[in-house]
Amino acid sequence: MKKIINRPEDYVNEMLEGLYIAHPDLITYTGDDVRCLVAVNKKAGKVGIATGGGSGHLPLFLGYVGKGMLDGCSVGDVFQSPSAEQMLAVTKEIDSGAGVLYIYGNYNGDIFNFDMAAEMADFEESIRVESVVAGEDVASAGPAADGEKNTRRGVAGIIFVYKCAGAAADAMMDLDEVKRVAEKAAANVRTMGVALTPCIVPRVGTPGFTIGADKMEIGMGIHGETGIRRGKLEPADQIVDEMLEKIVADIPYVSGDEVAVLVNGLGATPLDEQYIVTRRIDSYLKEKGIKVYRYYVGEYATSLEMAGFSISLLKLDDELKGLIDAPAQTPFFVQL
Amino acid sequence: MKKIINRPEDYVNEMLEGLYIAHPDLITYTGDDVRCLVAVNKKAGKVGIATGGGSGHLPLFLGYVGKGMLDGCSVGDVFQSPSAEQMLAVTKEIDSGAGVLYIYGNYNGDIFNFDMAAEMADFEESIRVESVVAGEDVASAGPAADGEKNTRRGVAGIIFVYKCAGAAADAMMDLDEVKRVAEKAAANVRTMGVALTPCIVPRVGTPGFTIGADKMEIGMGIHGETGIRRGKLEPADQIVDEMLEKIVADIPYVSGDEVAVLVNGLGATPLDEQYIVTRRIDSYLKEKGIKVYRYYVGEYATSLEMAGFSISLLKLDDELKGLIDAPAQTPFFVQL
Amino acid sequence: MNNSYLIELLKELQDIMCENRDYLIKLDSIVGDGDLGLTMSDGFTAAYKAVSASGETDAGKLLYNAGKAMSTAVPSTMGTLMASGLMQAGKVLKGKTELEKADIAALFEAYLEGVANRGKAKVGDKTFLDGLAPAVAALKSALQAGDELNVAAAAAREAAEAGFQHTTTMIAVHGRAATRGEASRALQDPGAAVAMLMMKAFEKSFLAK
Amino acid sequence: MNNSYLIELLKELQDIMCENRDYLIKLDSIVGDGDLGLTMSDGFTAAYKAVSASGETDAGKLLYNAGKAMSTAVPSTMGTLMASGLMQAGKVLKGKTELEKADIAALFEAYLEGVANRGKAKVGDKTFLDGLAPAVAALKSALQAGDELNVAAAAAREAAEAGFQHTTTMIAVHGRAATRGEASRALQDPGAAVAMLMMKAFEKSFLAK
Ligand SMILES: Nc1ncnc2c1ncn2[C@@H]1O[C@H](COP(=O)(O)OP(=O)(O)O)[C@@H](O)[C@H]1O
Ligand SMILES: Nc1ncnc2c1ncn2[C@@H]1O[C@H](COP(=O)(O)OP(=O)(O)O)[C@@H](O)[C@H]1O
Ligand SMILES: [Mg+2]
Ligand SMILES: [Mg+2]
Ligand SMILES: [Mg+2]
Ligand SMILES: [Mg+2]
Repeated sequence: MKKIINRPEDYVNEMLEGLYIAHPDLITYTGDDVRCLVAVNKKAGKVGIATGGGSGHLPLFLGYVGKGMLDGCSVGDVFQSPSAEQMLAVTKEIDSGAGVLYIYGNYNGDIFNFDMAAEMADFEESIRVESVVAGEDVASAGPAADGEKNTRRGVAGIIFVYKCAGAAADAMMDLDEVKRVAEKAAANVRTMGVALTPCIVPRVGTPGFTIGADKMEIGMGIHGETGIRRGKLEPADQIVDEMLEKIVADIPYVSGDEVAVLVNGLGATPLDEQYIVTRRIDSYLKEKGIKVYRYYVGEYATSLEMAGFSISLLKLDDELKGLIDAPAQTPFFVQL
Repeated sequence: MKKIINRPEDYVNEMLEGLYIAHPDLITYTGDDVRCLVAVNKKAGKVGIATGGGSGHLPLFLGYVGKGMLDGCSVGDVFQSPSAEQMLAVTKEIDSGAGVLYIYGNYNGDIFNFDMAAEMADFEESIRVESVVAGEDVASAGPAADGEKNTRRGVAGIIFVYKCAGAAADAMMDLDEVKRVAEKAAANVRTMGVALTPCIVPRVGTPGFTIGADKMEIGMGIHGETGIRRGKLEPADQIVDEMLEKIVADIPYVSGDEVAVLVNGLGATPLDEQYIVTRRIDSYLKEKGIKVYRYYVGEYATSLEMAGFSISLLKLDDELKGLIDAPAQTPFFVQL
Repeated sequence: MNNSYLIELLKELQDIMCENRDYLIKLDSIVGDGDLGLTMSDGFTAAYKAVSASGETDAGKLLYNAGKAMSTAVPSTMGTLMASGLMQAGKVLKGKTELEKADIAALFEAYLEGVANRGKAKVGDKTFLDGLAPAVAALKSALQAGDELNVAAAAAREAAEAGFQHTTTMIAVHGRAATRGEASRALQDPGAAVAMLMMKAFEKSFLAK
Repeated sequence: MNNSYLIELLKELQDIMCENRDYLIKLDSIVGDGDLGLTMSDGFTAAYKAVSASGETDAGKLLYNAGKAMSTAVPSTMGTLMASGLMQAGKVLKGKTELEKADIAALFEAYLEGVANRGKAKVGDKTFLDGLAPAVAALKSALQAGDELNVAAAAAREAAEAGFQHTTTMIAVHGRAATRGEASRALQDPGAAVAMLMMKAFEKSFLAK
């Protein structure tokens, strides 16, 4: 396990301590639990937005707490949910009377704990909480049938939900409106990933899976969940085409649509490669008549030191465009 | 060679094409050569600042072209200098009559070509060009004796030189002043790195060196240049202490000093680990009475998919503080 | 019976989960990520610790607090579900300081309800519910038939065991096991094993007396 | 002599670098990154191509343009140094359309100067200069002694060969080889080998006539 760490047990808390040291102007924590992260900046009367999830995905989840995006985040161990108690502590700290929206990924542990936290917030603190669950990995399951629960995993596309909801809250929309916007963004985003190498959870010490030296796995999840096919590594353009074919057909995105595109590195994939991917995405979408309104390229939701990337598309209307364009400032996301 | 690329020969140009697609509001190229990158935004009468160097270090070098930092950058093949002709093209494009400052790293190929470009700019175009060469890797050589040439390699610390000089030029200082500021920053910065794994130049196809599964190399350069010692991987705190001991003793940085700190990931090292490193840097410097004015943590100067990190310290005075704090907006560096 | 019985029951739960730590790890390693032995032993230990010396006399509050302690200690899938069960049981028994036979049935019924509400799984989905639901049914009908608690508990344990074994006929639709689809059928569900262990502990809570 | 001789000379340089591509790769692989064979063959090919059909009659402009083409094609250490040599020779011969014996000496002297100015190395630093400097000295003294160009060129080639062999007594202080310190001494310098090949090509440029 080649990692620059001290004791694996201290991994998460030491990372958090470093984070507070580096960004004292933007983030702090509530109570005496470094895992309950909240924004320094508070806007009276604004809807609070909280997220949370396991560590090991930086900048996700906590990296988007700041101005114009999220107000708080509870952090679990690597790939483990934080507790309802921690979520509740964050909720209490960020509520300023306008209620709190939870936005998080579609994982059992997170759902159970956020639901419990929402009940506690209501029951113990009389804080109104609403929830939006992001699940947009087209590789993880088919689309939900009418009235059925969405069983898709939430991955990098959640950034778009944060951005839109964060901008809506910053514009002082009320909780119902912020929730509506978050739901719209969540309904309009689709993601798919590909992994080239595994990652190692520090306390486990060995890779979660193995993959041949010349192999890739299309559709793998950000905790190493099985994808849709494992095969020989192909040229970048071919990989992008296969991924986009699945993504574009899903909503579907059609000629005339405008989209925001997120190219997300999983941890060990150089920016160069992400831009090579961007180049192909652009010509693929051009061919389909889909217009790209804005690109985001870089590491937004990682899996420790996994090599690979994901592509997310967000279908835009005028409202979402305005929200995507709004300024934001967090430790990992600055937009003027 | 597990890379998401097409033909290795197309690696650099396809990466650049992706870059222009993603950041059309900030960067473009001059002539018909995508390797001659210039800022979209032009400020009449401002000193132009150009850099350049081999590819494979993103965000270095080209990622800092935009507002408040650099105006142009010529890009070579992976780990290879761009040509004097390309540097000249950039120089011509960014000169607005106030002259041009070259800031680049201390490598033979770059020096020879920038010198040649400066001569051509003077000879063929009557553009006044000055140069500042960054060489701050304390592991690469001893300090230059009086009157001797500095033989240290330039690494991640060059970002601080860009930032200070960029802010000075943006404040409409003249070429001599901008050069003075750049020289001051270059004289006040020191860096040291550690590498855990090698990287693969796409056209070569095999790692530049090998390193045991439980080994690290302290002081390795960003092209895999030999460091000062190879040994068993140690806990993060111990590695940081060894590196800081060398860095702090070098200028030296002393109690009462104020510094800016750059923690730089080399490509495959997760942000979590970089923050664990940040945490230790903070307590180490506190113990020495050195005050940290600002932290920068993330990937600023990489070596493709190499695992490892570097630490850079910039000693500040009031002038440098003001320049470090100035706003900037480039594809990879946004500061409000 | 009063809260000293509930504390005794929580101690039996703690002990059985600790004794079966490796067994649960083994089961969960086959279908999931192998953490179940850790989360159940840590979780029930935290629950017991939180209330064993609290002096709390309200049965509802005691169970609710035990659940909160568990949820804080082990916010994993099963950790949160077990916490939800305890907390729901706490809500239902709130205000009671003396417990009748019917209260014990109500406790497990509420526990089942708490888990079901939280997890939104159905019986037959190959989860914890497939161990606990038949046990609660057996417990209730035994008590309705006039059996003593120790006899009813034995019946509940038997039903839980049968329910656990029966999970090898089901396809998993929740959690990590669900990604295996049809291939999950032949495998025993680790969560249902926890239900079986709970009922064993319940049975033992009377033997110990 | 006029520019057709210079074009002939550039062709010989191109040919010898292409023929010795693998030899230079091998030498550079031992002390450096192994690219020297590629950059010298590509670089001198680009230089020759740029001017061979240009019809340029000014000797200075021809050499300057050849140098610029080389610098654009191969902006590596030796590529840029060789380009600087050609460009400096171009500056010195600017305006000439007819070349005397002394002009040829001036050409190589300027080439040496161009490389030395660019690279700021000294003779003895184990570089290209340690091959070319003795060759230029030998060329000049042979011509001063009244020798014909072909005889003087042979003397220059011999001196370059000796200079190249002599690099195994020196410690590298520039470029990648310098990181080896004392360990670099026993190794032949690849850049000095290029100087030796240049002088071989120079000698051949008269044999061919
Ligand atoms: N929605 C659900 N309702 C009830 N039980 C569930 C549900 N989802 C999963 N489980 C149970 O949880 C068990 C796995 O628990 P645990 O190891 O904590 O999960 P993980 O480690 O995958 O988060 C399964 O064997 C199953 O019995
Ligand atoms: N400053 C210098 N002046 C003259 N020659 C130099 C200088 N530095 C290096 N060289 C020559 O360059 C040769 C290596 O050239 P090249 O392979 O292009 O370098 P690299 O690939 O390391 O950039 C060395 O063998 C040496 O002769
Ligand atoms: Mg598990
Ligand atoms: Mg688990
Ligand atoms: Mg070389
Ligand atoms: Mg080279």
